Amino acid sequence: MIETAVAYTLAIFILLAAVATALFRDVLSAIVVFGAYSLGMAILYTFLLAPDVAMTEAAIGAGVTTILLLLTIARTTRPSTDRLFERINVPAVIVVGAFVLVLGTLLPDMYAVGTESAPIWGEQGVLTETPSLYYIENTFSDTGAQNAVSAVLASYRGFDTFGEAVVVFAAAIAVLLVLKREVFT
Amino acid sequence: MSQPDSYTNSDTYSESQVILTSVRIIAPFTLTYGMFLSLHGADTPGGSFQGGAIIGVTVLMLAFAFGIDPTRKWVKSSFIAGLITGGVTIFIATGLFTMALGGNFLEYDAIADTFGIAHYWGMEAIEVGGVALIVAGAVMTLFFATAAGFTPERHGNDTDSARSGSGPEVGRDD
Amino acid sequence: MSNADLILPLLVAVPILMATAPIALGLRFDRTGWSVTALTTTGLLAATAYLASAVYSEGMVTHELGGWPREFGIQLVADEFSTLIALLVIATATAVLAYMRVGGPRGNTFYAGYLLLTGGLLGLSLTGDVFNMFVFLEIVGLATYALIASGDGPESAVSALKYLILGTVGASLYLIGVGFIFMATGTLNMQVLSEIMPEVLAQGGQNLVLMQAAFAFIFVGFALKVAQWPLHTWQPDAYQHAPDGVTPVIAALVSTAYAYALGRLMYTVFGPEFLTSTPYLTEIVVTVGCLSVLAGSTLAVIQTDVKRMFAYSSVAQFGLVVAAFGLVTETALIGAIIHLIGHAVMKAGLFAAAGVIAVSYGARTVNEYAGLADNRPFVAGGTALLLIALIGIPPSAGFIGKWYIAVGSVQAEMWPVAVVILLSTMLTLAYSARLLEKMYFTPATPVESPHPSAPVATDGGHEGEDGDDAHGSEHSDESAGDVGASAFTDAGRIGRGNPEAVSLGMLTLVIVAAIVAVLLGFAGGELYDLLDPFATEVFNE
Amino acid sequence: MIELLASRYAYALMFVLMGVGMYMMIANQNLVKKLIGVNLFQTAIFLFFVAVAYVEGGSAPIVPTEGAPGAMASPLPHVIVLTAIVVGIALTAVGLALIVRIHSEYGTLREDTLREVRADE
Repeated sequence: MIETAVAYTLAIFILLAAVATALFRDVLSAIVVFGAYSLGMAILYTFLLAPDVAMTEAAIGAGVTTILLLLTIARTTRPSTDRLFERINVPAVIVVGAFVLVLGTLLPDMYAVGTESAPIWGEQGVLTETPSLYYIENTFSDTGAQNAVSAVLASYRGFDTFGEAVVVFAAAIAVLLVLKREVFT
Repeated sequence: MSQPDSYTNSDTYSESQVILTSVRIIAPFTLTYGMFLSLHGADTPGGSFQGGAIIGVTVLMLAFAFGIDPTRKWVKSSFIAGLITGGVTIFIATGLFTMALGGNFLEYDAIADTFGIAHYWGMEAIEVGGVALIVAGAVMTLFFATAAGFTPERHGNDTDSARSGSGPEVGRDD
Repeated sequence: MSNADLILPLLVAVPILMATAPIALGLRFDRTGWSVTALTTTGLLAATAYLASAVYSEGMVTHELGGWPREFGIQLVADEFSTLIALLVIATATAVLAYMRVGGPRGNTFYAGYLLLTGGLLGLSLTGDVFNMFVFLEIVGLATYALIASGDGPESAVSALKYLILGTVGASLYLIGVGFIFMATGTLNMQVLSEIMPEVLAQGGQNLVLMQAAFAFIFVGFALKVAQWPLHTWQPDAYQHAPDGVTPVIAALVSTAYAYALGRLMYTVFGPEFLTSTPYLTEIVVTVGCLSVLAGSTLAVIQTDVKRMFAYSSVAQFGLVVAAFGLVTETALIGAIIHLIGHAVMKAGLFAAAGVIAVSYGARTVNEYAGLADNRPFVAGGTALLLIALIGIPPSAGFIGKWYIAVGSVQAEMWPVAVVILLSTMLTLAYSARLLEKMYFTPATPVESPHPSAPVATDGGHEGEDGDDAHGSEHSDESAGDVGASAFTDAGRIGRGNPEAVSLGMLTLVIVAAIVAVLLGFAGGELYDLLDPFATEVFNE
Repeated sequence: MIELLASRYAYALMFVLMGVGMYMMIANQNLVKKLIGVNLFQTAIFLFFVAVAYVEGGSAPIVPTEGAPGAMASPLPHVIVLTAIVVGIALTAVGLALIVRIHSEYGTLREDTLREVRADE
C-alpha cells in the first residue's frame, strides 16, 4: 500500500515536471527540470520492478541527454528571458487535449497495472505459454545467467541488441556527417 | 584529411578548483563502477549499456573539469574510432563465428558444444566486447563532435551552395 | 537449398560490418569508401539473387536467430514479398553507386552511412518480429537523416531536422502500437500473431479493442513515415534538399521500405479478416490513400522546382499504394506491391536524371529545362521515357501496377478508387507534359545569368583544370568534387552546366532505369505469378 | 472513474505525458525545446511498457539459481525499453547536432525567425 502511495506521488511529480518543462521560457531551466523529470521516471521504474530500466534511464536519460542538451545551448545562444513562462498556445492546448481525451477512452479496455490475469501471463488471451512465462522459468537453465533481462537482451533477443548497437554506431556516424567531419573528432 | 584543430568553445567550462579536485577523486570510482556494471550485468541489474554510458560519461566529466581541448588531446580520434569499429566488429564476429561452427547467428550453444565454453560467455562477449565499447565510444563521439560544432569551410556563398546540394568539399584545407 | 537461410543474417550483418571499414581505413587512407561499398553491395546482390532463386522455387526461407524457437527469439523471414523488396533494395543501392562515383557526395563517413542505410533497409524487409522492426525503422531513419544532412546547403539541415522530428513521432506511434499488440497477445512474433489473429477475432471483447487501438497507432505512424497527406510535409523538403546523389536512393527505397512494412503488418500480422471486419477501417485507409493521390498530384502540377515536383508525385504514388492496401483483395495487394517496385525504379531514374541535368545543364526548375533535348539528347530521352512510364502508358512499370489496383478496386466494389486512378493519371500527364514540352518543344533561350548572385571569382581558378579532372582518374576524387561545385558557378556565368562533370555511370543509371521501367511493363504477368503464392496464403488462412 | 484511474494510473499518466510532449512540438518555437518535446513523447511510451511488465507483489526479474521463481515482472518489456531508450538518445544526439549546425548557418534557434530568414533568401 505504501508503495502505491509513493508511486502516485511520483506520478504527480513527474507530471508537474513535464508541464514545467513545457512552460519554462528559459531553455536552461527547461533542461534542468527535464533532468529532474528523467530522475523521477527512473525512481518510478524501480517501484515498478524494473531496476535495469531505472539505471539506464538515470545514466542515459538523465545523464547523457542532459549533458548533450547543455552542451548544445552552450554552443548556441540562450535567448534572453523577460518572462518566466511561455505564453500558453490555446489552439494547441485544445488539439492536444482532444487527443488525450480520445486516448483516455482506451483506459477501460487496458489491463490494470500489476494484474496477473492478463494475456502476457497466459490468461484471458489466446496464448497460454507466453514468452514472459518462458523467460522467467528457463532463463537460468538455458543461459546460466540470473538476470532475466540480461539473458533476454543478450541471448534470446540478441538480434535486437545487435540492432541497438547499430543504432548507436549510426548515431555516431550521423553526427559526424551532420557536422561535416571526416574523422572521429 | 585533417580538420582544423581549433576549438573555440573554451567558454563551456569554468576552471574551478572545487570541480577539478572532485573530478579527480570521483573519476576513478565512476570508471570502476562503469566497468563493474559492464562485467557484472548477467546476474545483477545493470549491464553493458549502462556501464558503457558511465565509462563514456567519465571522459565527459574530465572534459568538463579540465577543458575540452586538453581532454581531446589525450583521447585520440583513432582511439574513439577503434572503440566503435572494434565493438561492432567483435559483435558481428561473434555472430559469424557461431555460424561458422554450424549454428545460427548468435547461437552461443554452438560455441558451447564445440569448445565446452558456457553459453554465458557468449553473452558476455557481445555485451562487454561489443556493446560496452560501442556505447562508450559513441558517447565520446557525440560529445566531442557536438562540442567542436559546425565550422562551414565554404566561402560564405549560401545561395550558390544551397542550390548545388551535392559534393561536399571535403579536404580543401590541405 | 538447405543452407539458403544462412544468407538472411549475413544480408543484415555484412553491410554493417563493412560500414566500419571506411572508418577504420579512413584513419590511414583518404578515400576507400566507394570501393568498399561497391564491393559489398555487389557481393550482397549476388547473395540475394541466390536467396531469391531458393525462395521463388521452394517457398519461404526462415532463420531463427540465436537458435531460439520463433516464440522466444527473433526470426528472419524471406517470403515472396520480402525477398522482392530485399532484391529491390540491394539492386538499387548498387546501381546508384554508379552515380555517386563522380556525382558525389563522397567521404568515408558518408559511405559508412550509406552502408548502414543498406543494412537497415535489408533488416527492415527481412525481420519477422514487430519490435525488431522498430529497431530497423530507426536505423533506417537515422541513416536517412544523416544522408540528407550531408548536403552542402543550410537548407538540408533544416529539412533533415524536420524529417527527424516527424519521423521519430511516426516511429514512436508505431512503438505504441507494438505495446498494445503485446498487451493484447503477449507475443511479438509476426507469424505467431498471424496464427492467433483468427482466435483473437473470435474471442472479441477487450483484446480485440486493444488490437484495433494498435492498428490505429500503427497506421497513423506509418502514414507519417510514408508521407500520406496531410502528414507529408517533410517529404518535399527532404527530397529537394538532399544531395543529388542521395535523393535517388532515398526516394526509391526509404518510403518504399516503410510502405512494405505497413503492408506486411496489415496483411501478415492483422490479416484480411481483421481489416474487413473492423468497422470503417478499410474506408478510412482507402480515403487517406485517395486524398494523398489527389493532393500530391495537384501539388506536383503547381511546382516549379523539378525535384520538388517529383517529390509531390511520390506522395501521390504512395497514396495509391496505401489505397490499394485498403482494398483488401488479392489483385489489389499484388498491384500495390508491383507499383511499389515500379515506382522505386522510376523515381530512382528520375531523380538521378534531375541530378545529371542539374550538373550538366545547370537546370533545376521546369523553365530551365527548355531546349534540353537538343543539347543533352540521352538524358532527355531517358527522362522522357521515365515520365511516360510514370504516367502509366502501357507497356510500362507505371501501367501494370495501376492496372492491377484498378482491377482490385472493381473486385472490391470500390469504384471511386478507379476514378481516382484515372484522375491521378490525368494530373500526372499534366505535370509530365509540362516538363516534356519544355524539354522538346521550347527552344533554349540565350541565358542571362539565372543566378546573378553567384560570385564568379570564387572558383575561377579551377576553370583550366575542369576538363582534366572530370575524366575521373583514380586520384581525382577531391578535385572532381570541385568540378561538381564549380559547375554552378559556370552555370551562373554562361547559363549552362558543365557536361564534363557527368560521368558515364551517372548517365547509365538514368538509361538503365528507363529501360527497366519499360521492361517491367512486359513482365507484369511474371511478377504477378511470383507474388501470387504470398497473396493466396494471406487470403486463405 | 476514480477506481479506473487508480488502477491504470500509469497508462493515464502516459497519455497525458504524450499530450505534453505533443504540445511542446506544436507550440514551442525553440528548436531545442521541440526536441525535448520529442523526448518527452518517447519517455511516455517507456512508462507504458514498464507498466505492462509490472506484477503487483512480485520481484525484479532476477531468477533464483534453484527452486521455482515466484511472481516476477516480465523481462521482455524491460528489454524493449532498454533498446528504445538507447534509440531515443541516438535520435536526440543527431537532432542536437542538426540544431548546432542550423544555428551556425542561420544564427537562430527559433522556428518563426528561421522561417523568416529562409523566406528572405
